[in-house]
Amino acid sequence: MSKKYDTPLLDELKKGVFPSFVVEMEKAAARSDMAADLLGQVELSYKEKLTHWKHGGIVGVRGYGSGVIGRYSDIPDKFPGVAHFHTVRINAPSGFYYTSNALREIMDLWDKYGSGMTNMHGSTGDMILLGTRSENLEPLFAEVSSRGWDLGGSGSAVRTPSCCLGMSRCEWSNIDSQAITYDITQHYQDEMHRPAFPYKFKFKIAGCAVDCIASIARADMSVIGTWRDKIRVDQNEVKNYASKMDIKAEVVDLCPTGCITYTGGELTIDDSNCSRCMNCIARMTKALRPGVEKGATILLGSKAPIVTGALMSWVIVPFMKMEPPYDEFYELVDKIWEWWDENGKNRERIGELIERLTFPRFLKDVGIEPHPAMVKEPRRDPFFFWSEEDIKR
Amino acid sequence: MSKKYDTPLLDELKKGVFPSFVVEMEKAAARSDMAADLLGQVELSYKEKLTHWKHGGIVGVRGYGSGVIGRYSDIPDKFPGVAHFHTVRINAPSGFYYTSNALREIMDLWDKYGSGMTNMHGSTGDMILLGTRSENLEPLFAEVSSRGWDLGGSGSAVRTPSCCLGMSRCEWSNIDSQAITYDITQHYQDEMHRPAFPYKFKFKIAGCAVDCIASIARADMSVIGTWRDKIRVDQNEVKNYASKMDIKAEVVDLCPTGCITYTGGELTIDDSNCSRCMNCIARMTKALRPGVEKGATILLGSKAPIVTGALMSWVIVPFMKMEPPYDEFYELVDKIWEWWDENGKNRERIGELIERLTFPRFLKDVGIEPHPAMVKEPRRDPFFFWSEEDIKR
Amino acid sequence: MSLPDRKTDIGPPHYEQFLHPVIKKNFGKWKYHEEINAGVMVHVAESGEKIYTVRAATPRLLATDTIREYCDIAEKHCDGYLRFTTRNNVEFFVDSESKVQPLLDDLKSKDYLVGGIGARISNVVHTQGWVHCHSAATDASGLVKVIMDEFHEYFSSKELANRCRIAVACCVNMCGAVHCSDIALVGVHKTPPRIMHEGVKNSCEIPSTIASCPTTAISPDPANKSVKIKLEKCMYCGNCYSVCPAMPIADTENDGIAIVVGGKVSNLRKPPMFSKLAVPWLPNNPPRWPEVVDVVKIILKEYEKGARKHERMGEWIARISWEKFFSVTGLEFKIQHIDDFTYARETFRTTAAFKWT
Amino acid sequence: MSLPDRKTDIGPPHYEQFLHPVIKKNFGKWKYHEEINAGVMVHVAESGEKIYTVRAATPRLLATDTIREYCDIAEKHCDGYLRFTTRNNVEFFVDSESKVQPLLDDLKSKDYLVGGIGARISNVVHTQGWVHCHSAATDASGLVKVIMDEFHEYFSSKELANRCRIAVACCVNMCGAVHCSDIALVGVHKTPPRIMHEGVKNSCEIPSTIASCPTTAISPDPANKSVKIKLEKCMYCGNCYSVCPAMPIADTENDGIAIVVGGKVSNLRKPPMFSKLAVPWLPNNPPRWPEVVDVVKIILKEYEKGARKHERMGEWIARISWEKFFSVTGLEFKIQHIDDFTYARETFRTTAAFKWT
Ligand code: SRM
Ligand code: SRM
Ligand code: SRM
Ligand code: SRM
Ligand code: SF4
Ligand code: SF4
Ligand code: SF4
Ligand code: SF4
Ligand code: SF4
Ligand code: SF4
Ligand code: SF4
Ligand code: SF4
Repeated sequence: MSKKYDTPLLDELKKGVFPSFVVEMEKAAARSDMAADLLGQVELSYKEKLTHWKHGGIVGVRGYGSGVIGRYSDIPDKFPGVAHFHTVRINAPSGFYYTSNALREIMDLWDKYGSGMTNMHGSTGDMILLGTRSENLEPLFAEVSSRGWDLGGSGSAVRTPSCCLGMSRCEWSNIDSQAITYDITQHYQDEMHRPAFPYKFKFKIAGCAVDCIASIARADMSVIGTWRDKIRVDQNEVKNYASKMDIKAEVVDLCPTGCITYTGGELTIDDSNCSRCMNCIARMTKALRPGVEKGATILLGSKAPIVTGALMSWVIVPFMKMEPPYDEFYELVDKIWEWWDENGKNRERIGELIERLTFPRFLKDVGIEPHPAMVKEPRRDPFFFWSEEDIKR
Repeated sequence: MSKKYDTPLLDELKKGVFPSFVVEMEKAAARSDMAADLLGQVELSYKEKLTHWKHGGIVGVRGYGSGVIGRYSDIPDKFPGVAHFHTVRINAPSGFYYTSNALREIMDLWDKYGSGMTNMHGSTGDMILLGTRSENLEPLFAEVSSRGWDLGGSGSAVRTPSCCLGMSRCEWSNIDSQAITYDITQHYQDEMHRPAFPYKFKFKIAGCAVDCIASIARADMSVIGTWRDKIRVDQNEVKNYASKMDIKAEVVDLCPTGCITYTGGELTIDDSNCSRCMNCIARMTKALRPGVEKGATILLGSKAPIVTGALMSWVIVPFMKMEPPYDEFYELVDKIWEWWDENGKNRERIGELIERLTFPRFLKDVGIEPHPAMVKEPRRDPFFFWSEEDIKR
Repeated sequence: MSLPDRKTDIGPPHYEQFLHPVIKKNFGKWKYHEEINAGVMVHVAESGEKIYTVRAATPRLLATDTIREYCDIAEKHCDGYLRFTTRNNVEFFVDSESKVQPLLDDLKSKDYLVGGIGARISNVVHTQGWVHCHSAATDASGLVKVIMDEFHEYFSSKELANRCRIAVACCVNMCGAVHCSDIALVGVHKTPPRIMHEGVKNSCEIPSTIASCPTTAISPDPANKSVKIKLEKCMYCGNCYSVCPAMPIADTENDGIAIVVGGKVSNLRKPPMFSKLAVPWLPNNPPRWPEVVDVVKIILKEYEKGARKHERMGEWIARISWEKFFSVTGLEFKIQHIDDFTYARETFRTTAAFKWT
Repeated sequence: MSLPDRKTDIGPPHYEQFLHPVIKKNFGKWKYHEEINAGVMVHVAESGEKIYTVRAATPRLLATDTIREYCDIAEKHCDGYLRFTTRNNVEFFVDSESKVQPLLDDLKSKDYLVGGIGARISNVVHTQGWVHCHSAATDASGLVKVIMDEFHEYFSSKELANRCRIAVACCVNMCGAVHCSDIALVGVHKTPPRIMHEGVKNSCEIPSTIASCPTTAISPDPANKSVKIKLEKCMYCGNCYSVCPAMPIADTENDGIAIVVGGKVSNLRKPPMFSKLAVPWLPNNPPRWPEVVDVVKIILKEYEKGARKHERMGEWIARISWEKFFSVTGLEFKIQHIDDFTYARETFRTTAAFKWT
């Protein structure tokens, strides 16, 4: 198929070593008029330095309030192929593993019902099918769901939980991040597909404090694997490393708590002072391994900067065993949501709400005991509140 | 004179090694009924665990709006000696140096007109004469002022500036903190004695970053001596220290910028990376001395926690020569006050005002160029303002 | 053509069915890994079994045909197994060393950019931009492309002191971990929204529009049954536009790119850090944004030159100080660098100890 | 008895007239100093001249007779020169080593506590308390006395890792550098002010009383021509009482002492630090506040045991972590330790890296 539009500006982005998204759009355009018009409209945006999308209306599939992002061109007359250009969020499998068969199946359906463009993956972790018309949503959904796939979250709902690859291919994972993610996703299908919250709620699960899923920066609830006991040290392997690296410079001196000593070829860790930052383990993965009493730290609240500034998640439960059926975990989540539901304003994320009503109030209301791991440092100004039971009458 | 009241609780505080304030009160009580009644009332406070002072009214000396803190007992019938118990703030000489003659003169006057109790000194740096009656204020003032002394500040005014002893007895002082303090005090006599500000304004001047006057914590404007060039190193003295101390542990390893090297008995400082924190100099005062291009860093804003939390002063001018007649300094202060006067609410300190209207706005209005030394780190959330001249129309 | 029966609330397929047999067998029993080169690593299980991972860059915005091509490769070399990483690379698995080179050769013959493992620049986490979002102040995919064209060697071979995570967000909604990235580009507006009174009247809920503004710049305009904006209060966040589409904020000349640096999310050595502002605004200059590329180049070069082994961007800056960051990069320190937002106070320099620059 | 003519706005006497001749001559030309012992140091000028300083504790609250006694000593040993330090100690100067011992002997014979120089506990910066302030939640002088009775050896002989600066403020107005001290005691209230409607009506300005409340807990009470307080919003700061004396807040059973630790103002090594809450409340138990003394003892002992040379309290805690501070001291971590004030967010633990306790 010959090119529908001249795209001199985008053509500049076919040059260079890195794989080109323009080539991708052209590939899709060769099959799909929607993709062809996408190319045309994006070229115009490049020329005018302006987006040409309209804020989406409410579109979706029957019985679901989420999973589809409505999108319309603001110049549909010029580019009728993108008059509707909704995205469909398909819940990706935990850890983003696929077989070619599974992928092909989805791709075939997408060529049938959509633009042939995808994002592998969206920032939240969905498989994003980019661009289709309202009338195609139902048939597409019937086809994918009948084959075992479902939509992800959007709107004021639980968003598609995601995780690092965890135990599947990483020697450091303290929790089965994939199993947990799968379980949470199944457990909260209703909360995911039928928005009923003040705002979005994201879960991200990392197997260890390396946090390869960036959970601490972009999940309302971050679950990060850790251990309670001692780093396991294999002194023979320490000796092997000694010939390859400068253990003092790369391990001992970079330990943030200064709890490692290395003398006479032996490496000793004062585990009572270790903060489990993972640096030493990452440097000497053959010699050092996380302990065996495993679980997770639960952190709450991160989000992007709108409205009062970016938040990172902070510790609310220092240690929780994360084993099926995860009762303790779900109980906690449910209590938090109940509180959010009661107190949250529209479009107020949990982190913002806690900030507004204060962290101590959150802890009291939700019934969590204060713990020094929750703060970097205690408060400075001595303006604290007391309850009736603290007062002598 | 026998004891006017039984003071069993206070008597407990005559025991112990540290000099006792109760003994002091008794000494004064031996001469003064006011002091005797003070003892009685304080004993009652110890018993009841309650203060017995009333919020002071407006008392003072003619033509001055400050320098005296009014204070009245709330049980004057019981303790008539402290029915009035105002304090008089005498502006202490810079550096708190005295001769015995000068002190005796004041003490004699105080025995004549007051309770015989003092504070040497108040936290702001005044000599505090503790406890007199309204009718004694004028004569006392006539006597002290005729002898060359004056009152300090109080209320919404410039408060008595104070300083470390600086060049008088410290080898590290980069500025003549006493001369500067004296000059500021003289320059702003009117602003000190006739409150006309939104709230109090304090100056504290330290000769170096050791800050022996705690200026960074408790002065609206903190002036801290520093240098622009290189630390002077005497390698011979370095050698002498080598035999007495562990130079690596106490100097090299404690340098916060890691800019010191010590090899072959030579100590080298990469001054371009030195932050002038003073640690190395304090450790090896015979070998290391501040540079010779001296001046001060000006910081603004510190105060106690009421109302929005404690503030420490922060950098507004990284380097200013501090030499008489201090024109640049006074110009800056005047511009800041003008801005404070225009914008400040009642009882709003300069630091709080800047926080409320923002630091960038302060810099623009007052005409100070932004400089990276003003911040620990740049802002994080990309929500910044632009002016008309930054916009393409 | 009848449709199959739809199912609801079944969730995603279980991941286990997609795991390579060696991965499945050694699940949770990995012992260590070794980085063989920028594009290949091996994980060794307690059982002694090994899985070799070969990683290649993707532009994330993928045509179905490209994904089919990945499938072809996976079928040819990896029994059909593959995965994507959290930074949008594609990974192929083989279970013996001998299978690695043929796979690499195949990828090379198809011009794949293999790499991204270890202390390098990996793929750029990014967002929709002009390709799909109404809120975009710039394009994301284009910026990713020009940045990675420039730095591809740091993906496929050259090493840095540590990982350097780059991210792009097309507006301050920041749909990515932009706020905690080593280097991030953010599309920003510089002018307040324009109010289309007709549209506001007809299609926006006025109270929620007013409430959406973090700086309380918006107030009712009863005459027009619309709203008005107090211009000097507006920080161009676009939050009102997300709530009320009749307040478009995009501006062809004044929209641009801010660069923030020094963030991280990992807990190694130093706790996670927010990115901080390096450059408040550079012009939106598609298709190849030369001004942006130049600045990123300067920052990266200084990091490369100055950072000690294992230091992330933010750790390097923390060590040398922000004032030195500005002096070594030659970037101008402007009034916009000084915080005036929620937590401004905590960024003021409350010490007399800083470096001369 | 006629009074002399008053003068105004003359400022303090010029300090120069009070300087010891050796100090005056070598002003700005000091070369180095040496600490001879806890109470004696010598400063050596470039000229080779020396000034010996002998320091002794004062209770700050001084009777004129005591000051005359200092004058006697100064006249006998120091040509009449003396000074006070920024922490309320008194200093005597002699210009040769031979004059030091007689001075010390004299001080000793009068039971002076000589010391406070170097890495020790110096005098306690403090405030008025029940001796003079209407706002006091506790007494300051009494607390200073009992603390220093307990730790006098750290003033006169024993060394610590570094200076340990103790401060006392009798209310949250904090008339001292309490908010940046190694250890500080602060008098705090635990109950809201009581409103004396008659008094409010007659002697307070209602708008400024309402405006004085940082938490907007106060609102008008038109019925009483007075104000009312929303109890759950009041943080007992006493700010309203400073503006309106008819709202007394002092409470004999519930007022008490909070202990904050880890602050400093010097810039050496680490930048200045705020003190942080160690204990939110201990009972006000005059005359000797045993509960307070005990806790300070525990904190100081752990600091003494744990700190490395030159580490201030805050540096020691930063190194071992706050969670370890609570575990080594055995102090209870309570809900009050968690910040809910202006900058609360910045104190939350945004990392998974912390120590088990
Ligand atoms: C598709 C995706 C970007 C991408 O290219 O990958 C995306 C796209 C949009 N995001 Fe996002 N967000 C996406 C991940 C994120 C993330 C990252 C994450 O989830 O890990 C964030 C930051 C973390 C967070 O949640 O704060 C993020 C923070 C936002 C925000 C700011 C929310 C806030 O509370 O600060 C908005 C604004 C809003 O909610 O109105 C937003 C709004 C949007 C909207 C729906 C714009 C809108 O207001 O209508 C975008 C639709 C674009 C489009 O045309 O499809 N998006 N958004 C990501 C979702 C794909 C997926 O499901 O996998
Ligand atoms: C006497 C003195 C305490 C002492 O025992 O030394 C003192 C005593 C009072 N201070 Fe203070 N302040 C004294 C130094 C300070 C300091 C320290 C300093 O100046 O270095 C501070 C902390 C730094 C600061 O300025 O923030 C301080 C912060 C306050 C505050 C809180 C102000 C704020 O903005 O946060 C108040 C409350 C007020 O202004 O209403 C206050 C109010 C008071 C009042 C006037 C109480 C009142 O509201 O009437 C006290 C009178 C007590 C009395 O009965 O004499 N005093 N006050 C100090 C002054 C003596 C002198 O002139 O040398
Ligand atoms: C495959 C992936 C997880 C996944 O589920 O997809 C992954 C996999 C591994 N990471 Fe990661 N990380 C992955 C995203 C991340 C992220 C998240 C992100 O970039 O958004 C981070 C946090 C980055 C940050 O802090 O901003 C991350 C920070 C690390 C670090 C810590 C680096 C540091 O010192 O700060 C290590 C440890 C190391 O190797 O030094 C690490 C180490 C590893 C190891 C060696 C873990 C292991 O033992 O297997 C894995 C292979 C190394 C590699 O890729 O170089 N991985 N890694 C992700 C690959 C993304 C990519 O395509 O490049
Ligand atoms: C006399 C005095 C100044 C004055 O104008 O009165 C003074 C004098 C000296 N100080 Fe100071 N400092 C004095 C209050 C301070 C203060 C302010 C305060 O405590 O409120 C501080 C800041 C404390 C803080 O950070 O909280 C202070 C922190 C220091 C330090 C830094 C300690 C540290 O490592 O943090 C040094 C340097 C050193 O010797 O290590 C120092 C060093 C010195 C030297 C050695 C300076 C010199 O070369 O002469 C002086 C004698 C040593 C001594 O007293 O041990 N001086 N010194 C003050 C004596 C107060 C007292 O009676 O104890
Ligand atoms: S977060 Fe930890 S467990 Fe998960 S992939 Fe990264 S290093 Fe492995
Ligand atoms: S995990 Fe981190 S804190 Fe613990 S020993 Fe290793 S480097 Fe040190
Ligand atoms: S602040 Fe500096 S100059 Fe002043 S006395 Fe202290 S050490 Fe000396
Ligand atoms: S003054 Fe401080 S920063 Fe400078 S060299 Fe000395 S120890 Fe290092
Ligand atoms: S960052 Fe902004 S413009 Fe980009 S996808 Fe997210 S909401 Fe849309
Ligand atoms: S762009 Fe942001 S700050 Fe400006 S009016 Fe809209 S919501 Fe308010
Ligand atoms: S701290 Fe409070 S009670 Fe003590 S003197 Fe200052 S204002 Fe008065
Ligand atoms: S004590 Fe403080 S918080 Fe309570 S009502 Fe008074 S001013 Fe408000």
